[in-house]
Amino acid sequence: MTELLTGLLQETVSGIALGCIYALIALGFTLIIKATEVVNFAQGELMMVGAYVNFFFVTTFLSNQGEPTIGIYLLAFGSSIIFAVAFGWILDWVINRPLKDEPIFSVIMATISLSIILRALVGMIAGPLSLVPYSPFGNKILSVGGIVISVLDLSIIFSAIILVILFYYFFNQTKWGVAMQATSEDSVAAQLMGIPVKRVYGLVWIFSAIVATISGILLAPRMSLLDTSMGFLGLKAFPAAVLGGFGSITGAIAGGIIMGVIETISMGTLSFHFEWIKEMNDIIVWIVLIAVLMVKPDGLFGEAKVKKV
Amino acid sequence: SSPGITEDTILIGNIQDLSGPMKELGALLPSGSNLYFDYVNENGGVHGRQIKMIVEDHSYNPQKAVAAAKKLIEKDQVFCLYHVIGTSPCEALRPILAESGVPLIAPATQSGSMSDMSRQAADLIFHTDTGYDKQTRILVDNILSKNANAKIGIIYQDDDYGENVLKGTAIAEEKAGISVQREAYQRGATDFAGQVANLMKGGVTDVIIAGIVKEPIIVMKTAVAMGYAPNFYGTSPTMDHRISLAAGSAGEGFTSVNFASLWNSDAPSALLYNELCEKAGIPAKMKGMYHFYGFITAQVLVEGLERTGKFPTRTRLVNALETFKNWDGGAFPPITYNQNDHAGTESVILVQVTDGVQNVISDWIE
Amino acid sequence: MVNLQIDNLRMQFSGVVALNNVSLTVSEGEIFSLIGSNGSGKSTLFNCINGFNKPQKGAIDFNGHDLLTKQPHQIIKCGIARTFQNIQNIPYMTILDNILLGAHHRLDSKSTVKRWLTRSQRNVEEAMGLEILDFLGIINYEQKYMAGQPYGIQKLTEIARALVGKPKLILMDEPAAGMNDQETQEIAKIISEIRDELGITVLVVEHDMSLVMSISDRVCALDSGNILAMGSPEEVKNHPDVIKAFLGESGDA
Amino acid sequence: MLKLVGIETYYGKIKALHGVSLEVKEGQLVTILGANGAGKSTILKTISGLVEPEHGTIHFEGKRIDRKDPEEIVAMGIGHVPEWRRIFPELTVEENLKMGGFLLKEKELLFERMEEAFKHFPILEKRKNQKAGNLSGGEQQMLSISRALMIKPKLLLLDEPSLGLSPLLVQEIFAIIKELHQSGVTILLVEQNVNRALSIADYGYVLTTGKIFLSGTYEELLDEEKVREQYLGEGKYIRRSKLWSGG
Amino acid sequence: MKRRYEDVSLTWIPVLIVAIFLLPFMLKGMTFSYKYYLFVLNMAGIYIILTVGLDLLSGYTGLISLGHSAFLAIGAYTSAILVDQVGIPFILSLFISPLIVGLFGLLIGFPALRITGMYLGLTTMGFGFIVKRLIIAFRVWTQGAGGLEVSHPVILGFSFNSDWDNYYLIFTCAIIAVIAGRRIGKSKIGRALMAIRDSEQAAEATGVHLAKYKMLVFFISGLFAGVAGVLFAHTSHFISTDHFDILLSIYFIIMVLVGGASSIYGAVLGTLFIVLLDFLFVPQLKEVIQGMFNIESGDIQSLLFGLIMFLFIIFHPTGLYGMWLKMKIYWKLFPFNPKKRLI
Ligand SMILES: Nc1ncnc2c1ncn2[C@@H]1O[C@H](COP(=O)(O)OP(=O)(O)OP(=O)(O)O)[C@@H](O)[C@H]1O
Ligand SMILES: Nc1ncnc2c1ncn2[C@@H]1O[C@H](COP(=O)(O)OP(=O)(O)OP(=O)(O)O)[C@@H](O)[C@H]1O
Ligand SMILES: [Mg+2]
Ligand SMILES: [Mg+2]
Repeated sequence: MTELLTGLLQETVSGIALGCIYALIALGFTLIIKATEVVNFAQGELMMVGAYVNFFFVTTFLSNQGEPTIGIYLLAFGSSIIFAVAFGWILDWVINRPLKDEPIFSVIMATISLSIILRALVGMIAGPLSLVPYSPFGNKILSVGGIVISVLDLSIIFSAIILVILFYYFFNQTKWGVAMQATSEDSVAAQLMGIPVKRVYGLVWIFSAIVATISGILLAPRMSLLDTSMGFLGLKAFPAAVLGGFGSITGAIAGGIIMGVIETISMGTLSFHFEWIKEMNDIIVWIVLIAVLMVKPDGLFGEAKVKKV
Repeated sequence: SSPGITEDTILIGNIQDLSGPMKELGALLPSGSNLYFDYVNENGGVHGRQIKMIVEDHSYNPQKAVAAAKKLIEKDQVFCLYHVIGTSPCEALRPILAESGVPLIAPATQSGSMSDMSRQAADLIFHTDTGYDKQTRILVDNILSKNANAKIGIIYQDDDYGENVLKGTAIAEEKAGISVQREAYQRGATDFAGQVANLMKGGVTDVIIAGIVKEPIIVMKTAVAMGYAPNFYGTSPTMDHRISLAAGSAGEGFTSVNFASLWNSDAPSALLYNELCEKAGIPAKMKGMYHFYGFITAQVLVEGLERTGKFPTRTRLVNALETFKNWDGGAFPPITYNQNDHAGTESVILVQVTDGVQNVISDWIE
Repeated sequence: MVNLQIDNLRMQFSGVVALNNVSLTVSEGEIFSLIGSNGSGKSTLFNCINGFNKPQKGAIDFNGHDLLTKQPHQIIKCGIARTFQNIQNIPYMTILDNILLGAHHRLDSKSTVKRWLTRSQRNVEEAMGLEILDFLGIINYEQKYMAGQPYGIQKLTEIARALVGKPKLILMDEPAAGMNDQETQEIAKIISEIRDELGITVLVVEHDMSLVMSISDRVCALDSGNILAMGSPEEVKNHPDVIKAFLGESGDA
Repeated sequence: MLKLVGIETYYGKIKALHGVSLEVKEGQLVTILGANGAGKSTILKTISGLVEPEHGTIHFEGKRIDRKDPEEIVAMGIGHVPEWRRIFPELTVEENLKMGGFLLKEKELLFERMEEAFKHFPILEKRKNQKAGNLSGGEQQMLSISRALMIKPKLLLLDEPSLGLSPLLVQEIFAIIKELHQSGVTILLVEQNVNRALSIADYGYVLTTGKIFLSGTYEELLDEEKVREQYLGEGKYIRRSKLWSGG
Repeated sequence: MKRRYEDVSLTWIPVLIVAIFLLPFMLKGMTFSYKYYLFVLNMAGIYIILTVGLDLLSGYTGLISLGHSAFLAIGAYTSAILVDQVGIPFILSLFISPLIVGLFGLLIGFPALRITGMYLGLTTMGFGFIVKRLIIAFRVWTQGAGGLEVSHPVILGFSFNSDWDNYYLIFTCAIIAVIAGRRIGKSKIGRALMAIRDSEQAAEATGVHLAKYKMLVFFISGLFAGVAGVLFAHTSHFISTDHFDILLSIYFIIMVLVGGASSIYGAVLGTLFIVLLDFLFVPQLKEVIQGMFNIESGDIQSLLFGLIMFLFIIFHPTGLYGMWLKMKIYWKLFPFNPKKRLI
């Protein structure tokens, strides 16, 4: 019995770590949705770009000194963030601005093609071979009462929580946060309030690129080998973002963690005791998602749109 | 003469995954093949004809593979297809092969179904590698021979690859009267905490990982993190030496099956390979088992073309390949083809990682 | 002869009581106006009749149909059509198609299948819409897309869409909002004609007192969900409470 | 203060304004009249930069503004109450008002102005924490006006502010407009309630299909038979098909 | 009374149909590798049948489906099993299998009664994954992940063996599908669907039974996808779960939108555009570019594809059909934000 419990506990902890990865990606989706109602299909690719850029900086700063030091990691991290800012800004220019007055769907399609372009471009620049990413945490492990967690996972959980708190505060407590929401609802009226709509759009794309880069940097070592297919993780984080409620910051982390825990437990204890679950452990999250949406069509934390006739 | 054959060239078609999940192999395999073709071409070609290979992309989508094959056959008029990667893309080509009579040499998949002679177009497909089912069977036998009380577990990719592996597992189970613990994962999975925990719970001492490159690394790292230390084994796609590089200390002792000699061994092909790599300036990071795999299958194809003679036709190529009898190319174990058997090699060697280096630890096992 | 009967209706939105014990009857062939200050619950009453809101208490009966048990799409079949305060048009359909949407419940599946196979049915359908367009005097707009049309045209299209369903009762929510005096007179005329020529009972919500006074048979004034006054236009207009809560001291009408 | 010269505005290929010139002097209350679809709203939208004129110039306080972004124009002190309310439905009433005061630097000022708005429209205070989208039509209109007044603009563009309001509130709105006008705000008003509008306006323009057709003070316009006929409700009944026979 | 709907299209439709049927002969005359082109056209034809149905669902009704490759899969597997294992004639399967797919459409239409927008998109995407898993689970009939061989279509004793034969079979079905799609779109049903997209309230108030019509359009969309699936299975002779990837679903939606949503011709144009771009134009361009710059990279093809699509969207956000009709306004609000008025 205790064995079952510790097993479940261990899986929950691993699930939370996995869930925080989904949460980070979902947070990226959420930011853009909140201000523009656009679902960014290239979110996973932004993350992949972040991971590659960070790898590039680490190797550049390293220049044959063997194992990188903390200083090098920090330097590379900082440079990657600066890159993310520039990258987000460029994306706003190439995607969002030309399509500002076009239907949301054009923008969504543009993000789909962007994802194709980014995967190809990174592949061409970095070459087809996968890379062995660096990690400042190595394979270090923490163990508390028989429950183990890697330091890397801990850092992921930690960053997810910090980022969620930051953005939650930003969106609910600051003028700019509310302005972003207003912009997504009616950009024309927002302009009439003096809200600099273009800057708002630019800002969310930059935020989203930063979040993506941070998650890419943290995630790459966990993926063991870095290649462009990392971008497809974006699709895996979709159900998490939707479960929490598109456009809800708390929803992003809640959805992510729920999905992560369900995934690990269903692949672990559940399938250990029920053989047939093995056959379908990848669809359990989808079944849960559909079931939840049937009851709460706007996700756990999403709110139904008001419409008065 | 036959399509794809001119005065001075033989045109062959290759369909790889250049933009999908396996695009790394899409870069390595053709490069390895071209290394050998260039060598042959420099030395006068095959009966005076230069070999030219066109590579198309299918991004691991069977439908695209069919389109690519149609293009190669109808538009580019290739003589034969060679080294198409992936089980379902290869399977999807059967109708076209049957319709057009174009042979497919050395499909780059170790699925046992490729050499099933009852299937459509089987007479046109010449498989080289030992199938997954056999590999798994051999692995299980080997584990049991070392430790009769071993509790075996297997982590498999839940698709056609895994299905092939499970086929072998079932046979081995029946033979040895044991039961193997099965853990599935989905293509593209990046987290194996659940599966590893289950293996641990099941008291498994020997784990076979039927993954590709990333999965064994993550599984072994996860196991280390959970304080779980069984013996790890892998099927042939895990024979790449970068697994041990990326897994670091977690990958120590990892044993994989190989259907050909190691690329850095002193097998004749390997020696030639390293020499040619040197000459062509192939970067060190490309060299490895996958690159070498492209090289040695090219040897099989060239031998077949040689035997086809001065006036090649597709039928003649098929007939020529069926004359292979214990042919030793220098890396593969001896290959025999005849009308009822297009399976190619049937045996494997085991390779173990010690101190981060792959070492052969067995003879050819049938 | 009672057509619509509303009894003790109460509608509450988490804290806000939008309708509080509202009872009224609209008789067949009447033009009945609802007036009231902003937020007094007029549109909510429409939504209750129409089935969009389900009141907590009360009853609505229309020609023997208990409307509260029915869904909006069934209510139109009982003969109640409506227009909206916030225009609800289909922007990328032509005006004619927008109007034919209102004929939805008049076209059965047999006629739809017939339309797929033959041409004549199409003319039959279009004739329905054109007739109404002609009635409202906007026939030359039929092939225009709804998007970008002037506000007045959009409002008329809504009315046309409600009329083409051949209802017995039509609910109009602020038909003259955003119209100038000339256009308002025009709307007043249209409303009278709807009753006189098409024989449809009209229940209308309006803030423009000149319109209300000139066409209504009876008027009901609402204030924060309660009925303030009901009766002939003159009576309501001179009711002290109505003047205080709605018209203002100057009695602008 | 505001000067439009030869403005031509298009929606795609549709020409909505055919060379409009008008002027609003500091402290004036100017009104624009015209039938449905004449282009009144388009003039306001062109001024506040929501649509760009193809030809012509707009000067505000001597500076040219016809190529600027709306947010810059707002920051220069032009407030715009758009046609058809356009409140932010998912935000609460309070948040809507805060957005109206987006350009205000001090927090105190924001709350002060908010109090002022609640004084004018007490119902808004009651609905403070409700989503604006759930408000009744008239309540939304009140919110829309209060929102634009948050920054106390120098020039206020009002597009049918009395739309959907009860007579009592229409009086209130006109009282507010008058009050603002007296306190020195320049106002450009578009209204369907022509009599009312003209009675408080210093000057009026009459627009027909994108062109200025007449202009003058209330008295001057009153003398024009056509205006009386068309807009002051004194005309004979016009056949419907003619009235709405536009495009 | 003057003829309403000056339907110019009617005059050239017969000409177009004749042209479609003559095209193979032209191709054969022009190039000796016509079979490859026919193969690509066949694929486009199959996809057209599907996207017409998808357009009714996503374009007209605004119900986003990211699971249409699953419908295609169900159609394909059902027909393969019915014909090859149960033994019913192909022609019968061409009618029965779509009905079964339609029933699955109803199944997924059920959540759509409550779920909308991108939430629905994700629900249907999940449906796609579930279907894939079920196909593998029913390995007794489907042979699991290994894939299934399928017989040639046989109608009244005539066996469709080549791309040439298939072309006529597929395009006959495609033409019927397009005509049916247009008829549906221009009738009472089409109006009701568009009303549901733009204003559910207006729809309900005019008597549209929302639940019924949402279910109906899922059913209809399933029928179209089912026909496409049957043709897909029997003309490619081999199907596996790898064929019906989630990316394919995304491509289908792109096809509809690139063409211009809520126009059947738009769906046709969009499908042709994407398929031809992907299979003919981009590979050609790649060869040219590789010849010019000597780039050796497998990614160049997807890069070109992505870039062309991207530029197209930036410069023609209203889609091909909009471009064709120069009707920019047609599409402006669609579909997520009917609130968002023009300025
Ligand atoms: N869905 C809702 N949630 C919360 N409150 C609501 C909702 N709908 C209406 N209300 C409130 O109910 C009251 C009545 O609204 P209603 O729309 O019926 O007013 P109205 O009489 O039509 O006013 P107007 O003339 O301004 O349109 C308003 O105060 C409004 O804020
Ligand atoms: N977004 C738009 N797209 C296309 N045409 C438009 C658009 N907005 C307005 N129009 C057209 O421009 C012309 C002028 O419209 P505008 O809204 O300025 O009229 P208005 O005088 O304000 O009318 P109303 O009294 O109805 O408010 C009209 O013919 C209208 O159809
Ligand atoms: Mg109302
Ligand atoms: Mg206007």
